[in-house]
Amino acid sequence: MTEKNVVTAIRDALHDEMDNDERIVLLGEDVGARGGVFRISAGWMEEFGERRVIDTPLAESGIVGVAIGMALHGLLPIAEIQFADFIHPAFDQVVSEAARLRYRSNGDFGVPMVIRTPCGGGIHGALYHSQSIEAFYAHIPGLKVVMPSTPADAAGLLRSAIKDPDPVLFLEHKKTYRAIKGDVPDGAYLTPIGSADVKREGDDLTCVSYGYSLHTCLDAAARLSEDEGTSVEVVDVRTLAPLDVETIVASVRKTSKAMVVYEDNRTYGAGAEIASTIAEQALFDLDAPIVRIGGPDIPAMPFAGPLEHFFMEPEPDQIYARMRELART
Amino acid sequence: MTEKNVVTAIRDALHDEMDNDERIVLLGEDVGARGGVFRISAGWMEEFGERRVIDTPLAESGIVGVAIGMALHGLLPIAEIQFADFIHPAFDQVVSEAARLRYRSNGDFGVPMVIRTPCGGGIHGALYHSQSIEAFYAHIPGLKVVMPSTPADAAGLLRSAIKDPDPVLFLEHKKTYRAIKGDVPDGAYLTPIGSADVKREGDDLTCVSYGYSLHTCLDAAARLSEDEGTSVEVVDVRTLAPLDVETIVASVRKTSKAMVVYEDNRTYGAGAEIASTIAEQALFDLDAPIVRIGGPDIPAMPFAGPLEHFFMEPEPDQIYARMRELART
Amino acid sequence: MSTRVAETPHGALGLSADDLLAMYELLLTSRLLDEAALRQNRMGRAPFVVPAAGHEGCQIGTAWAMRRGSDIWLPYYRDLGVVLTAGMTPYEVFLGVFAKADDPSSGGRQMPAHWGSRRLSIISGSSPIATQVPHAAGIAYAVKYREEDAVVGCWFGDGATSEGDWHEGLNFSGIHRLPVIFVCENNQYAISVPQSKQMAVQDVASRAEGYGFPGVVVDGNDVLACYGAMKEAHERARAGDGPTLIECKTYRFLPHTSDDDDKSYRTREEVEEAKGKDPLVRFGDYLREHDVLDDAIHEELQASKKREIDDAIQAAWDAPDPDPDSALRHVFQEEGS
Amino acid sequence: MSTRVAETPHGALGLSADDLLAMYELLLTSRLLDEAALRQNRMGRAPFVVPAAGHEGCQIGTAWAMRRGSDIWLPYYRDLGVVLTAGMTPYEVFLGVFAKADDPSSGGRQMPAHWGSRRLSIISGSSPIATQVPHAAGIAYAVKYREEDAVVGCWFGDGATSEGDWHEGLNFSGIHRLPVIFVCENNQYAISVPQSKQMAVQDVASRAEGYGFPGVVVDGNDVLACYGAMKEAHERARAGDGPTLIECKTYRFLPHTSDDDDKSYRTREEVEEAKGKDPLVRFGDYLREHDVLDDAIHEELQASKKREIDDAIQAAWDAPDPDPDSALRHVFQEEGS
Ligand SMILES: Cc1ncc(C[n+]2csc(CCOP(=O)(O)OP(=O)(O)O)c2C)c(N)n1
Ligand SMILES: Cc1ncc(C[n+]2csc(CCOP(=O)(O)OP(=O)(O)O)c2C)c(N)n1
Ligand SMILES: [Mg+2]
Ligand SMILES: [Mg+2]
Repeated sequence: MTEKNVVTAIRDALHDEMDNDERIVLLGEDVGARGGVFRISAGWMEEFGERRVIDTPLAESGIVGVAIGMALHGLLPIAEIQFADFIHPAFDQVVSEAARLRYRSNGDFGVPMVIRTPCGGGIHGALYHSQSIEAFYAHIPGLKVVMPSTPADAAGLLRSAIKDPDPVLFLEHKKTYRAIKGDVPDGAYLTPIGSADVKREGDDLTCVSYGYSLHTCLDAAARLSEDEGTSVEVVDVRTLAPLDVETIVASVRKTSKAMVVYEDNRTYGAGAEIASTIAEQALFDLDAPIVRIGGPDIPAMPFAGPLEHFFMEPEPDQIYARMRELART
Repeated sequence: MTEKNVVTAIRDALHDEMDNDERIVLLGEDVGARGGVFRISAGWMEEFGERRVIDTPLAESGIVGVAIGMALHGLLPIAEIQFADFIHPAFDQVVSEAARLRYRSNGDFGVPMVIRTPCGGGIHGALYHSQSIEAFYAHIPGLKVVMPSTPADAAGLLRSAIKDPDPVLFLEHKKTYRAIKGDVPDGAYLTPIGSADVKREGDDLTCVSYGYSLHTCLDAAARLSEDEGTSVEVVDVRTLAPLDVETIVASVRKTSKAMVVYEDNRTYGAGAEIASTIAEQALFDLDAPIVRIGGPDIPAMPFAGPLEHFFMEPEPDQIYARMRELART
Repeated sequence: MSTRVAETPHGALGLSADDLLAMYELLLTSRLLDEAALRQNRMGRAPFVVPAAGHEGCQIGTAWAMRRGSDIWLPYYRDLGVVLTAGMTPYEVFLGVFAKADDPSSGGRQMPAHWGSRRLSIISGSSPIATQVPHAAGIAYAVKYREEDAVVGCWFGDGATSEGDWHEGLNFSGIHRLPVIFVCENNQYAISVPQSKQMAVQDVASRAEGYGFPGVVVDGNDVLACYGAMKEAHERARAGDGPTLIECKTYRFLPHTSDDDDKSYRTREEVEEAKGKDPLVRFGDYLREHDVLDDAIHEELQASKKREIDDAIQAAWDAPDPDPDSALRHVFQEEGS
Repeated sequence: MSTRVAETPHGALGLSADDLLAMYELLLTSRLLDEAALRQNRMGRAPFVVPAAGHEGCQIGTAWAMRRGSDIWLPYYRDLGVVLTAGMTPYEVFLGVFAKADDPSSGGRQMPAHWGSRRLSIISGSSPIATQVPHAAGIAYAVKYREEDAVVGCWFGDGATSEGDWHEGLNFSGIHRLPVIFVCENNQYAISVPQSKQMAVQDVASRAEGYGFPGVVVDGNDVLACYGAMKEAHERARAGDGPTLIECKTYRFLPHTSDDDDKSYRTREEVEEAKGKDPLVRFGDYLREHDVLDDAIHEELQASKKREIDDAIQAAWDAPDPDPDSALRHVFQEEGS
């Protein structure tokens, strides 16, 4: 066990994997000399050589498209998109190519690749360095979408993503990078893709979340149990696609109350799938309507402090408040 | 009143609008000499001139990006994407530009444009001429997403889309083009964006759908009332974004049973938002769990007849069967 | 002045009479397959076919310089001649036309002419235009990384050159001097859009300079010219000198696909004039001039090919359809595979 | 031989002494604003700033050929000098730096340096690189469609040229011979990625030929050369002769943004050498040679500009922040607006 923050956990896991497998190459904008804008690959161009740590031209569709080609010919590319907001030009390469190659070739051509990208807001990133993109990508059959919220999960899920025979979109919430610390087991353990995790046990209500919001929920849950002895179970989705329905539904069946919390724009966000799955499978177990909290339906987060704060928290301490309210109904 | 099929209704409305407003230009692949692959603009290059009916290079991001520029400088561009499956290269121009320009400029720059594109399957289009794309686009704040299912709605909504001061994605289900006929009022009437429509009144259960699926639902509802006197209310969503929550919830409150039907891949599809909205707002009105029917989570529709049919109808007459089942619970 | 036997054009390219015959056989097979597939479509047995007629010269001319086994092929949908040269059989082609379970490209999942074959190193292609261009660059990068003696061939039409992916793929290939050859089959139309509305230049090849590698223009109806250009590009690639962009001026004799009607955008005169330059006829004449072909050989070849194709059609037609719920398979790698 | 007074370089370009002084004032203002913004960042009053230092020569040199009022501007984030030339004031710039409600670009919604202004016909720009290139083409199409006497200026860095949108935008502009000028401020890096890893060519301008219009390379530190190239391109555009791609060789003196540290990817020697070619100094020297500037004028100008900037900072700092729930506004056009 070693205490690390999320970005260090990711860096260490990535470094070990590159050390152990010559087939792995890293490609993206500024991943070389600059070591990435978050310094994850600092020094690696010297360590692993320019052929394994590739500074690409400024062209996201090309980055993903080239990575697909590499994956088709024996390499294990890890494509870094500098900010999730800039993955959109590569949407076609992800939807039409990476996610469809195995299917369209009837199983003949697999694309073992990982796309890593920092997402999420609350770091003064404004409209184009704050976006949540999981809802777009979780809806693509053939693509796995992972979003860890703790250092241990980040390392374990990243290793699983690299070993996965199919394309995996690996989402890293920027605000967890340094803010979230935790014990990380030593050794090359794997955290399975497709399994949610109960981060806090409880009986009075189930709160389902992921990414940075999960920590806001955990914090609210802790305060609520101190303040009023309410016991909230907090489920970390961890993998958006494929979604671990069993774990989520089992928790709701136990607590009979559900809330779903996510940072992304509320409407048609990932929380809609989670909430409606609960409604379909656990309707008669519910003692109260499902509470769904998502971000306002405005284009990502404005830059000015007051505006950004409004996005993250339209009402003061809203998650705590809604949790408390739901527990009481 | 004139009876028309969907494609004719669209062509006539589009033609009249172009006739009445010099600012409207049509741009896309093969819209000129070829008149579009569905012949909607056949002869228009001669009629309106090459400057208004523009055959573009094969470049969707460019088509949308150029249209944005036109809209920023006094024109009303209607960009045609030949098939919805090919809009993905333009995803960034839609998400980051068309849908964000007004917001990011604090209201200074609006983008009045329409993107028309034929979507949906069941026409032997295989993996890349059959996709449903509404779930990706309905999740973009700043973009309106419309999907008519009848000739009258198609004409009325298209006119509203053209007059809308903001970008509108206008989705045309290919299978409705010729298969669906109906009376179309004469004159330049407008069908409001953002309002759903009860296409069939009923008391026993509410079936919410859109696009071609709506007709499968209407057909099933008709047979069910004949066979067993069950009265199903069928709501046509018509506009995915902004979603008309009032009409949908009101119907469910009345019937106490809800099913949501859509052709797109089920998981994280548009039906998830509709179902979870019902669960949040009408939970205690529900006598049965919400039934959600979507397409299988495979990359669009395979080409071979048996495979395509499996996608559209995994079980024989499944919508009728599930409707009947829900009515009986 | 030294006295040496005047070398023939094909001799100068290192092609033997047998090579020429084998190439001719491929052109003929492609043309006959094309006609047969269209007949199947007219008979209502094939909902969708993509004609290649007119492109055979540049397809087979360029493809002939590739090596089966070691090289990697990224054709586009019109490349019947390329995949035949790569080793696909008429039977396999018709398994695709009829969307049968054993279709090597996709098991009937994709439209016909969306080529793919693990066995032949033909990378599965999709409908979206130009997406294979960055793939070709990535594969070529992997070839170089693994120090393999392989060359990547990537074919596309003039329309593809307008896509951002085309630009990004060529640029990356130039930067890393990758062993890849880009072949543009310029038939002057993207469906109905004429070249003049696709680009403001005469030659797509003129763009290569901006990516730091050579661009070559060849007459797509001249099989040997296409082969020569590809051969040189292939040598450059193997020598580590990087990519080449080869533009073949060609023409599509038939509509874009069986769904298209080209009368609205091409005059019959234009089409007829192009047919007058038929690469199959021209190559046949060349072979006759050099006593490699005569009517007897041609007739026999044609007859045997027709038989082979008729048998292929029958066998493919009788082959099993995909099992409906196999539609759920291969979204992800399956356990134990 | 006719006897005529030798014409000065600026005279030959039709620039008067007053013009030169006005241009110099802009270069100086840009440089001083840059330094002031960076100080605000160091003081913790501005979370994010984008330096322009080093680019002033090509930004103001090219922008000076544009006409306020009639022409349309699509700058990118580094273009402080361009927007100053377009008419943005230091006060407006700092309203953006401090993300205030009255920031003309976005009301504090975007990061600083994401320029926009209806009043000045500066089209709102975003962070995603090169997306404005097709917009410029579309605006130019509308200009031509509406038969207006306007020219569209579109600025971007070397990094932008790798994006598909750049290719698609230039291609469309060439096909329709649109009144648009593309200016590449080639500072040889996309953040840390050197030109050699962005493209296999020396000159971005070499790509213009592939789009059917001229590409010009100029020394970005030579204000008059930049102006001259832009002036000619502007005349071509107005004459209906279509687009021009102008590549200005320049250099960024400071890190990419206040968040960047350039030591890992640029040697100090390289940076110092570039600073030795400072366009501001060079232009100042030129003015002195032609008796347009002397120390007295310079000192006075500098002093007054500093005062103006200090006042602007103070006023902008005191201006109101955006109202929190205004965050919900302008997603769509509002009723009655
Ligand atoms: C991204 C994308 N946009 C549009 C289409 C529709 N489409 C199919 S083929 C074609 C024209 C291609 O022309 P070209 O590249 O010249 O090849 P050719 O058919 O002439 O051989 C178009 C527009 C597509 N398949 N993919
Ligand atoms: C689509 C996209 N990808 C990545 C980024 C991150 N990014 C911001 S600026 C930049 C480099 C731009 O370099 P260049 O175009 O040369 O302009 P310069 O900063 O050198 O003036 C990058 C990669 C972005 N903003 N947009
Ligand atoms: Mg073509
Ligand atoms: Mg640069």
